Amino acid sequence: MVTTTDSAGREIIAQAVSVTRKYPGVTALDSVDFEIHAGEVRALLGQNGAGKSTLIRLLSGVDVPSSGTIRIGGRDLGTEGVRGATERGVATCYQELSLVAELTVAENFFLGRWPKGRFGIDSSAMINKARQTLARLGSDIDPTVEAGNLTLAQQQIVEIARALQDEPKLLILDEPTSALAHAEVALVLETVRRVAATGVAVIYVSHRMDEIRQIAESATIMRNGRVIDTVKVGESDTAAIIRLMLGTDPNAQKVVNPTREFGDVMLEVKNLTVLPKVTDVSFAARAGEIVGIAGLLGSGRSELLRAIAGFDRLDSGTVLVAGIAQSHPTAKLMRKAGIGLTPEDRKREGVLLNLGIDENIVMSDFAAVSRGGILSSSRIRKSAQDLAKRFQIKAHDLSEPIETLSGGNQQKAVIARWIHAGARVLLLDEPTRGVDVEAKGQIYAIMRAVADQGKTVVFVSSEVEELPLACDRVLVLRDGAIQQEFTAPDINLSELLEASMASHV
Amino acid sequence: SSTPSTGTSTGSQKQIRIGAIYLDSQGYYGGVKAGVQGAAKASGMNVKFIETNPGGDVSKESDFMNTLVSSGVDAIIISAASADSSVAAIKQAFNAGIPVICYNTCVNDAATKKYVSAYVIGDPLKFGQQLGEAAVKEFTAAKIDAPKMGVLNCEQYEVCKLRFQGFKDAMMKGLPGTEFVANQEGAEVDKAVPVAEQMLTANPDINGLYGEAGGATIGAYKAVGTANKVGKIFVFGSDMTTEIATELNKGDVLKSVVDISGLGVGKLAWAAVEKSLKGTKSATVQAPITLYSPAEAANWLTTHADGLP
Amino acid sequence: MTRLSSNTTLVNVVGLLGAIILLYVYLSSSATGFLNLSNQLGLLRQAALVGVAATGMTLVIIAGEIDVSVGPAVALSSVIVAESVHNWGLPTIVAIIVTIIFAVTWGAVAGALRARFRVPSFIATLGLWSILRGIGQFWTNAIPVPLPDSDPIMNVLAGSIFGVPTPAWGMIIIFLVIAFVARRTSYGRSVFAIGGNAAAARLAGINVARVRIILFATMGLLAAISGIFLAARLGSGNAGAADGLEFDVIAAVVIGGTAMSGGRGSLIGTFLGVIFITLIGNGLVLLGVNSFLQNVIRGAIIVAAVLLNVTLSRRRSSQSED
Amino acid sequence: MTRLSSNTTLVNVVGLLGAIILLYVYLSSSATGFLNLSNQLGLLRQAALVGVAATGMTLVIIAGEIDVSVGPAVALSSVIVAESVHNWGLPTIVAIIVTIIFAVTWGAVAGALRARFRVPSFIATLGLWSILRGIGQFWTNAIPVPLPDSDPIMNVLAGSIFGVPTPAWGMIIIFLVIAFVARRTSYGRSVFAIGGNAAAARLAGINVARVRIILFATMGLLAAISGIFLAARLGSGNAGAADGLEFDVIAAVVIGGTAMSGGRGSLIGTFLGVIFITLIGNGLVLLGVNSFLQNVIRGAIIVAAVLLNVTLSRRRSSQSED
Ligand SMILES: Nc1ncnc2c1ncn2[C@@H]1O[C@H](COP(=O)(O)OP(=O)(O)OP(=O)(O)O)[C@@H](O)[C@H]1O
Ligand SMILES: Nc1ncnc2c1ncn2[C@@H]1O[C@H](COP(=O)(O)OP(=O)(O)OP(=O)(O)O)[C@@H](O)[C@H]1O
Ligand SMILES: [Mg+2]
Ligand SMILES: [Mg+2]
Repeated sequence: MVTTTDSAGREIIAQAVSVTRKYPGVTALDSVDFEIHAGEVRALLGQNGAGKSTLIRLLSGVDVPSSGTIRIGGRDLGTEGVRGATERGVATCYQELSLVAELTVAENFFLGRWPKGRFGIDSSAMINKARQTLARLGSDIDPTVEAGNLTLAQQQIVEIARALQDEPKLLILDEPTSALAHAEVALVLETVRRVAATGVAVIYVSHRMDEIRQIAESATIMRNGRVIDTVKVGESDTAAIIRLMLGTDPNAQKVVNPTREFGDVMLEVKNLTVLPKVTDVSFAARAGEIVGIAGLLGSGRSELLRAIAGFDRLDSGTVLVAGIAQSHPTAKLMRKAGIGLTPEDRKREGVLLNLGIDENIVMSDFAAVSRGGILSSSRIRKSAQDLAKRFQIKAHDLSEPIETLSGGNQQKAVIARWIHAGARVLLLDEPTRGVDVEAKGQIYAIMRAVADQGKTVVFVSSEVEELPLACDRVLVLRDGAIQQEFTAPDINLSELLEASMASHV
Repeated sequence: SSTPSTGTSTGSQKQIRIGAIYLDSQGYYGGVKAGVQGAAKASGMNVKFIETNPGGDVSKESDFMNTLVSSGVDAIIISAASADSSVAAIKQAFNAGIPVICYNTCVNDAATKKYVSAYVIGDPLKFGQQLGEAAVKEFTAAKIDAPKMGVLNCEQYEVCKLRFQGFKDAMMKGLPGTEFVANQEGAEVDKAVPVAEQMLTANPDINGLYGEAGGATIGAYKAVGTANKVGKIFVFGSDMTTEIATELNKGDVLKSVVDISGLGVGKLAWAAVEKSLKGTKSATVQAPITLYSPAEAANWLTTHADGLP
Repeated sequence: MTRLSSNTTLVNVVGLLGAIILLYVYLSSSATGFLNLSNQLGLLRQAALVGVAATGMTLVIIAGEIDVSVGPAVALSSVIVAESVHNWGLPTIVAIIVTIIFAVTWGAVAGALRARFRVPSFIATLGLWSILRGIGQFWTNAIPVPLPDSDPIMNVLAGSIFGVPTPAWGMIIIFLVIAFVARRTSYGRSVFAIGGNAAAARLAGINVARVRIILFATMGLLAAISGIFLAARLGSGNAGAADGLEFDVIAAVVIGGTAMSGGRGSLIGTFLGVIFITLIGNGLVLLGVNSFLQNVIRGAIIVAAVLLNVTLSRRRSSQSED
Repeated sequence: MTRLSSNTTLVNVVGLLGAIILLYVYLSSSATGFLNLSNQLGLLRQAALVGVAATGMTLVIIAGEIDVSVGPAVALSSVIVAESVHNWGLPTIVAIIVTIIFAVTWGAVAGALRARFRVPSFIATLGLWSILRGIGQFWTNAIPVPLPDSDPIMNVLAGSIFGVPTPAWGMIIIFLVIAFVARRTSYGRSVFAIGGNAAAARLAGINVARVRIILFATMGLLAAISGIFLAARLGSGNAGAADGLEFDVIAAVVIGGTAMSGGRGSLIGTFLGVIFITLIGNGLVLLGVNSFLQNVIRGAIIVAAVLLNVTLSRRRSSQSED
């Protein structure tokens, strides 16, 4: 007989029994045992590539184990797939956003199971139900607009609402907040709490410890495809959990050294406008300085960086690099002037998955690794190896495709690209998004090392708590302009948050 | 000073609209077009041509016919794409009271009698036959009584099948030992050249090549040159062009070419149009089929200096 | 519901309508015989050959796929129906069913190659293009296969109903059906979902492979219908017919505003696209434009129309680079 | 560096080599004259027409684009060079330069339509296909434009150098140059980068638009070269020549293992693909197979080859769904 309750008498909703999942070359899951009960909020923790998303894909029927069994509601899921899991009450928000941009919100709500009326799909029922469910989450998103016209945060909320609409027994959220700002995060957490209170089991994946402390009662920690331990969140301190995740001691994170000498002004932005989001931004950053930019999602930080790097057209304003003005910056001009931008969406805009790690690093300046217009293998190898060493990119062969690297190491390669190009100003847009604790620390260190060589770093992050760890100065972008400025060591989290949100509260 | 045409005053002539359907995009139809338009101009009438080229496709031909008929043209000249499948289209024009003049190709005999007011015929059977007879003569003179023949065909068009029929019949009659050892498609010259080369490779004992159309002819004599068999393999070709006439003039590979002058057919077609506008049917008009030997090539070149066949 | 990309579609529909009206104004004054009732009905008949296949092609392109085998598929269908009657002696109605079964089967095979074996649809249908044309020509020796003169069903298919050509009725009905399918059925919405984001569609439990197979099987069905109409009209099956039809069909769909990148498109746009290119073809002939020059103009018009579409719709959507 | 998807490429190259060897073994025993030196040289000459354009097409497809205008581009190039000599009386060398300038220009225009105005390359080149064919036919009235018999340059181009046909030399040199460009120049690597992820390539500072324009301009250049060789060989410029060449060129590239989805491919694969389909064509003719049946076989082979490629490369890479 299969057990369907735990010792406390709570029903077991979903179970993985010695499950292994092998992909060519990797064992993503290695005889994993896992179970979750009704009404429980379980955090799933682990470094990038630990196997969290893989476990989730198996539980939701997207993928099948190489060996072992998945039981949902006490029965083997077998090959019933997504539909089978859905029928038994599993609802999932995947790590990659899975809305169809060209369909309306309401249609996305009922993706694949549109309600039938007398004349085909019953659209008014669809729209009403979607509106109701969204309202329950306190959202007033219009169900008749195309999903592609929503902001990322709104899309995330639509996904969560969609998962909740048919009262699931198990709700799985894979990094639902990695793209969200604080106000929206609070909304999501509140929703999770409410849902759990009705007896729904929740699996919650996140790299943010503070969120986990707020909602999860227990946490399952994974490492290298294995379940290491399941602990009560209330009884374990963060350092202990991180130790379990890493398998080693976490190096204590140092707050920025306040007494620094900076060089000349390297980057100066004057009255920059990129309609509609950025209306009037001015600031200056010096050589050797790391300047953070805080702001809510949609406050226009990405637009600001893209405009400075010449990818978006300025509506007005000037950008000066090392004192030389560029009133009509183009990507080519700004690259020549020494500006490098790493985009926020690493997978879609950062890495070239079909090229080698070495080429991903040197592609920003092929001329530097050429002889007489012809690429030189030895120069490419040398440049790539130097940077890989400096940036601690873990790879045994740099000519392997970059898709073999973990997210954090991919991000390091993208940053290294601009060091290779000799950039004097690095604009880093969310370089730590979806990156594990260890890699985050390394990225801070890289930023510091780069700054110490006399370069300027502009660091955009939605995880406000990391700004004080890395920045000499933090600017707050709100309503299209810089509203406030904090200088290390007086960068205070709550003040930062307050400044970001002021007009919204 | 041509005779004034009937029913039109010299001052403001009524415009006559003629639909012209060319079978496909071969140069031959350029000759027909020049012939018919030249003759129309010479007649002094105010003629406007509405022309189309269905590329040998009966479905397009049917569409075009539909358009021509419903726009009420005064007459239609056509080289029909198919003996049977073009009947519906021609019948449609007939029913609308528009005279149809076939040239080059037409529909089957029964339908031609019923619906077509004139047929400028270049009988493909005879076309092939005359060349076949020339080939018999040539082989007999060379004392080859059982020649092995290769064919470069254009058999996606029905008319080419008939050309081959005529050629084959004449050869089998004159030299019953004749054997056709290879038959491959090569209507366009760029395809015909390599195909002919390969044919000679696969059948090194071939004595003669028959090109069913202009491109095929060029392919055949070029392949003989490449294979270094000049003087050993005879080529018999169809359709004169500047290139073919120049080659024929040399006389060592290309032995004879059969041709129906496009210009000539065009002139005859226009004559038939003029007649039909007056309401007379002219039934079949034989377009002269001309067989050219090397000796006559130079003359062709001078009379066709502009290259139009 | 589904005010699908309503702005772009509207701009496109209005633009095409405008262009069609301008063409009508221009052609009625300069092309003799253009406004004749018989020419107008003939226009509808011509539009049907392109239009029937264009309905299915719209869905195919919305799903992010392409089918370049339309022309040979129509030609071979006309051969099958004629052979069934002429050589196998089947009753017409059975011959029609046989033709449909064959065409749906090869369409489904192409779909399965795409869906199950991930052969890009361009390649799968390019192969089919060569195979189907070859089969038809080899089978018939490129000689038309005659249909009996007096077949009543074929006569209806070749003729008119209430004065409107039967193929035009066929086209209009198919447009209405496919437009309904596209907007109001799960299958239709799945096509949009797959074209917009196939991975998301799969995660939502949509059977992506099945939808793709049905898409191409439908193309087979529509080719069979067109082929049967064509055979009825010509009184024979022709292996060489409908040459280059795929060009016109794809052109009509993209002129109608369906995006080659998938996810966006409308049947009403395609309908106007079909009318537009049929008008252009008709007008060029009636104006007496040199037939070779017509190719030049048609090529230029399709590029210009798509250029306009892309530019207009870009202005309204976010500047997603690729 | 850049052992690009080395496993897949290797499997593909080995597989194609195996197939080519099998074809050689089979054809030498069953097709009379196959192994003749003259047939082997003829093979090379034929391969050149497909091969020259296939080099550029490989880069185009790696960049995630397509060019379907190859056939008409080659034909019009042959017309331009012949007209330049025959009607305008230009010296041969000038005629060649003029032809190249024209072809590069129309290629660059197609590229600009794609790069600057986001017209999908399939549509832009489909339009070009119709336009170029129409221009050639309109200009020449579809009548071949003869070249003078005794032109020394044309004779060299039509003949052989050291016993090997000149076009074959041309093809080999172009393959070496393009293979070098693809692997060892920043332009070549940019092509791979754009095909892999155009947005990322742009943000990494690659001038995506310029690369795309150059890609299509190169296709123009190669079409001009093929057209000039063709004119030399046929002794005339033919507006109707190279019909369906795009089919063979695309087939050779995808048989050679280049992915239609972009980002992956190799020139060595394409070279073997060109040899493979030339052998098939040659063998079918030598074996005396019915020419209509040849279409069927060629269509089936391209689908089968791509099916095999896709299946093999999928087994080795991660199961990325789309
Ligand atoms: N489809 C796949 N094909 C091949 N390898 C895969 C596939 N999916 C996951 N992997 C590999 O399996 C391992 C576990 O991946 P998984 O996505 O489960 O990690 P994760 O814990 O969710 O990481 P993250 O925090 O970055 O989301 C990784 O090494 C990953 O590269
Ligand atoms: N062209 C676009 N297409 C799709 N999404 C976009 C586009 N531009 C911006 N976004 C998304 O909209 C959200 C808000 O826009 P924006 O980038 O201006 O704000 P931000 O303050 O930089 O946000 P973030 O905190 O994500 O960096 C971002 O998460 C971004 O990913
Ligand atoms: Mg994950
Ligand atoms: Mg951003």
